[in-house]
Amino acid sequence: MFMLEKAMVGSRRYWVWVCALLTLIAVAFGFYLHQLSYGLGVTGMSRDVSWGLYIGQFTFMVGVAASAVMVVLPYYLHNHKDFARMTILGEFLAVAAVTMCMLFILVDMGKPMRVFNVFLYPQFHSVMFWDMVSLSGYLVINITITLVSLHAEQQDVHPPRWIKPVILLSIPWAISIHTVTAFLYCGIPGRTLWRTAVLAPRFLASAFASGPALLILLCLLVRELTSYDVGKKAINSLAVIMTYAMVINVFLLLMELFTAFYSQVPELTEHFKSMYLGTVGPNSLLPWGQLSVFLMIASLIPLLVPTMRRNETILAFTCAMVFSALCIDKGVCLVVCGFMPSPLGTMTRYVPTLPEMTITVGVWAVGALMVTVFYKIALSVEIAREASYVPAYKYAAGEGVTGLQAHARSNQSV
Amino acid sequence: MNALTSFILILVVTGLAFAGGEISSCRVLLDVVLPYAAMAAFLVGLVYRVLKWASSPVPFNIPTTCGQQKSLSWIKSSWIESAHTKLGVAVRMAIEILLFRSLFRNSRAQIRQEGPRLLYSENKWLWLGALAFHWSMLVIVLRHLRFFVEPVPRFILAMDAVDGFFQISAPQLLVTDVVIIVALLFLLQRRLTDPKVRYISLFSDYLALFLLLGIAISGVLMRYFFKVDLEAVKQLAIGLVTFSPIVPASIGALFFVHLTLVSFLLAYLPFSKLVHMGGIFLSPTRNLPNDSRMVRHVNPWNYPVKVHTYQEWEEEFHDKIKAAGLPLERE
Amino acid sequence: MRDKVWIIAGLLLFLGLVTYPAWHDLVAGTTAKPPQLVLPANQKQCVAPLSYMRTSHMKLLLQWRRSVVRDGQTKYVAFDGKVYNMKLSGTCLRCHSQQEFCTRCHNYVGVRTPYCWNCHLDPAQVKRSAR
Amino acid sequence: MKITRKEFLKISGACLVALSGKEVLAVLDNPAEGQSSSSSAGKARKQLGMIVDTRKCAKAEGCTKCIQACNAAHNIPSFQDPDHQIKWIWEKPFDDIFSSYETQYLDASLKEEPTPVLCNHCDNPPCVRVCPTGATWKRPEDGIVMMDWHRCIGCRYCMAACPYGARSFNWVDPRPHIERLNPDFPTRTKGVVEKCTFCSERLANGQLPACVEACPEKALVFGDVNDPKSEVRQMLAKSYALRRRAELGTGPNIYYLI
Repeated sequence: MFMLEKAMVGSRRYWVWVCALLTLIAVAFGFYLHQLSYGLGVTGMSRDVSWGLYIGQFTFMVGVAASAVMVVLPYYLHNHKDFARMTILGEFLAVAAVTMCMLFILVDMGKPMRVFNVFLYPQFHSVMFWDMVSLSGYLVINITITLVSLHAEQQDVHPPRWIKPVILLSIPWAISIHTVTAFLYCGIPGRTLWRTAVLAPRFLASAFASGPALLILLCLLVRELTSYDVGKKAINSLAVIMTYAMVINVFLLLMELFTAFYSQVPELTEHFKSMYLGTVGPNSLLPWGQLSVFLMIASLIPLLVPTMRRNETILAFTCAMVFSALCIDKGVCLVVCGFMPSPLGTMTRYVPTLPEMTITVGVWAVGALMVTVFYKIALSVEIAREASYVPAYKYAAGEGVTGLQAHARSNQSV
Repeated sequence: MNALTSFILILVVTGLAFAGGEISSCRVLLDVVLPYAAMAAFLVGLVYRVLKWASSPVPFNIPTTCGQQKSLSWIKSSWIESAHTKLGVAVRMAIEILLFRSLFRNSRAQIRQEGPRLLYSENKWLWLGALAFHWSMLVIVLRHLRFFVEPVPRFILAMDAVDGFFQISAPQLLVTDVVIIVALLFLLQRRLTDPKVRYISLFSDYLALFLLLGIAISGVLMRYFFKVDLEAVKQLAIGLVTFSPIVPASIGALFFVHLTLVSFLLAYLPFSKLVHMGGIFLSPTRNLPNDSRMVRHVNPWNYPVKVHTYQEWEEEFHDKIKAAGLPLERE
Repeated sequence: MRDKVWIIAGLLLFLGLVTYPAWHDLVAGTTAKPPQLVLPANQKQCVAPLSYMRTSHMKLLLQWRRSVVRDGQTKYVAFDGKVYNMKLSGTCLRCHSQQEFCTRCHNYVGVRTPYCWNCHLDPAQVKRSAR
Repeated sequence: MKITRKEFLKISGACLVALSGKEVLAVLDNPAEGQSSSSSAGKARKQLGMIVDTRKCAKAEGCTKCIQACNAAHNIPSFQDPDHQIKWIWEKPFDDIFSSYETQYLDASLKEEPTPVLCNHCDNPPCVRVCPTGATWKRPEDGIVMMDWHRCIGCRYCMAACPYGARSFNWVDPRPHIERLNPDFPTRTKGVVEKCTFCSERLANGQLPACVEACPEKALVFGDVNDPKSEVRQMLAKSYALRRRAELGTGPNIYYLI
């Protein structure tokens, strides 16, 4: 069922990478044990800024997870064949991203040993409860889809019929996870930065930009490292999707800024002032807020000029810009600056500490390891399958390779 | 049918233990005689089995190989999967015993209607279930040391802290308790629902599963629901291991069920398939190095063969060969 | 018999591990005597019968916790009709010493000290440390 | 008319969905009520509240007796690091807590006047709405917003949701930072959120909250705001009172007389 053995063979490069990730994870786990014994006081969070990097990164990763829908939907609903070779990569990315989300929540909890209380004493009026439900549901759905379709592909049979409705279900479900995550914030009365109806749309728009950006980067990397190519057309289509999403995201941000600054209601403006202008209070995150806005605007140029977007080198840089802009914006600033100023008007400094950052990197390393292992398995299957379709005349000429050899070869190269 | 009879057998044993616990004259039997007898059967039986295996001759070098054998220097051999050194064998055994390497390789054949085609696919569920069960079992057995040893060793408490990480109810829920029951139920349903596995399942296969399930369930019930007096349990346990047994006044009926089933398991183990616990170490297919190209493996019951080697032959006819002008290996 | 040394050594190791409790208790001189718990001097009867408290005190504590914290009930009518305040520190620890009673027995049977004591205080200990 | 089994199942399923939808809506409308279905009395039931008479409070300059009494009663640790501080009742400049009511011409001494703040025990508390485990809930019998430190998972969603900053989180183990331990009240453990509970433990014994009892100026008045005959209601009927951020619809129950 899991085809784990395919992840157990690989080149030296593969193992060096895996061991490096495992080392990172081990170091981060050490810091986590420290956090567990000492308390969340090891982080830079405080009474006033009670959510920080962990919850920010959680929010951002929910977006990355939800963005799988941007390849699944065109492929399954509109029969967009270009995405045929990319869909499985997108789905696996979603599985890794959701796992990271759950880990970020877990490391942020003051009492992780009571995590099951959420299900033992379910509170249906709490958005957090529904967020847990939708995230775990999304995880189960995506694991099922990826395993079943990969299994069918490996055996060269049609996937079972029941998987189709599950795939269709995954589309609204993906939207729901990020909507519910936005509801976590926008349903809170006292935090004006978050209490806006466009938060969920903005979350989705930024998700559909950042997720595809990461997926494009991964596809380019996969092509560099292996013989698997998702195809230029797929990358171009995805880049177009990313462009639309990014434009909408910037548009929605401008809507927020207009509403705040034209109405000049202090409650609305002060968060933005502290985030982007620095005219309200000393904000340690000011340069980061400015950087993310700069990257967002700057990335629009290569995105909107088709010739630049089609150039893969420029596209790779653009994707990196989009991804990091949104990772800073959603993954740090939007969450942390919601607490600045606090309801009592205090500006509390927030600077993530070394343990906090190491644990965050550790969760990222878990995600990277999952992506590595998943892609290894998926690509081993895909490459072996493709290699086994060698035209008969090539067999005769001895040029072809059997599936088994191709498999072995692909294991070497992946 | 096999499943049903073995289930009934376990039920009968459970019922007897339950009833016996109620009768005070039976308590000595259940608390003292039975555990001693079972332990004796376990130890003697296991030693007997191992010595019997050990004294069986191994006529052939028959390791299972799952990788490239060591041959020419420029062919990369896999030193664990097809171990040719003692170290390789040790590592291979360790992976087999700790991680169930051969079950990891488990596959499933099925006929798909399209075609129809015969398909082989890997199937890790059995591996996962077995791993979950055995590791939980190990942790649970070690955990029971807290009843037999005073003062309780540190590592037991540390293990307990990890196992009971989640703060659910009191006493805190232990993850292994859940895992072992889920794993056993999975292993049982596999035998019952897969027609192929069901066909080859014997009375003893079900008996082992029901026995282990009975032990696990009675233990879980005692820990979380029908409490027993732990102090009395510990007194009984220490009394047993220090050979000064005492019969506590009352512990709770469920305890007798648990103890009787455990005694049953101990006594039954050396004479059942469960003895693979010792057998795994003595399987020639696992513990022999794949070195047939380097070392001569002699069948122990071969009669002594008089060997006349080439060197001896050359020495014998040295002069004649030289005289005939033929080349010699040794001048 | 091939590998005689290994097999015998393995067997002895196994036997040693299985009989470890016996060796340990022999060396440590352990007997089946339970720990001497310090019983309250001023009280004869606990809030529930002894046999119930021995096996199920955790159930009672959970029930008390629920009543006091969730339902706002603070009085407990015991089996003998006496009324108690449902308080861990104020009622239980008035008679029992946490160290000499709770912890000692928990240590004996190897049951981890529950997280009650992360928050709830033993008045006797507080008094001692204040001095 | 004949109903097939399928149709029957459909209809009954739809009814079930509709019913549960109604339930959900009811819960969304007022989570505090949805949680404790036993209390259906609604507005008429008891709601404890407090009046802070800032004029009386201002008389005793530099007085922090209410805070000290609370801290001593509830084992509140004192941290040097303001980031880790635990506060149940504390002081803030008047200007900070009523910024939207101030006129800029108010005398600076009045603007800076330290004013006690604490949990508002809202009618419609956002912290209760967001809590995923029910570790904080609104007590139906007296309207106190309670905390169950045994159930809190430390997600700190309530801290984000509270518009009054009334909630504190135990970033580290508080016990070493408590000056004098009070064995009658539990300390908290690291990783849980805490806040004022209107001294529910004292109310159970028929006592007033510690802060109210400790105030030398009798500036804090405690009582049932749903009872027209209560002292608090008598006072509120006579003078103009402010509530913190009442525009958010939380229904705070701490009233400030100015």
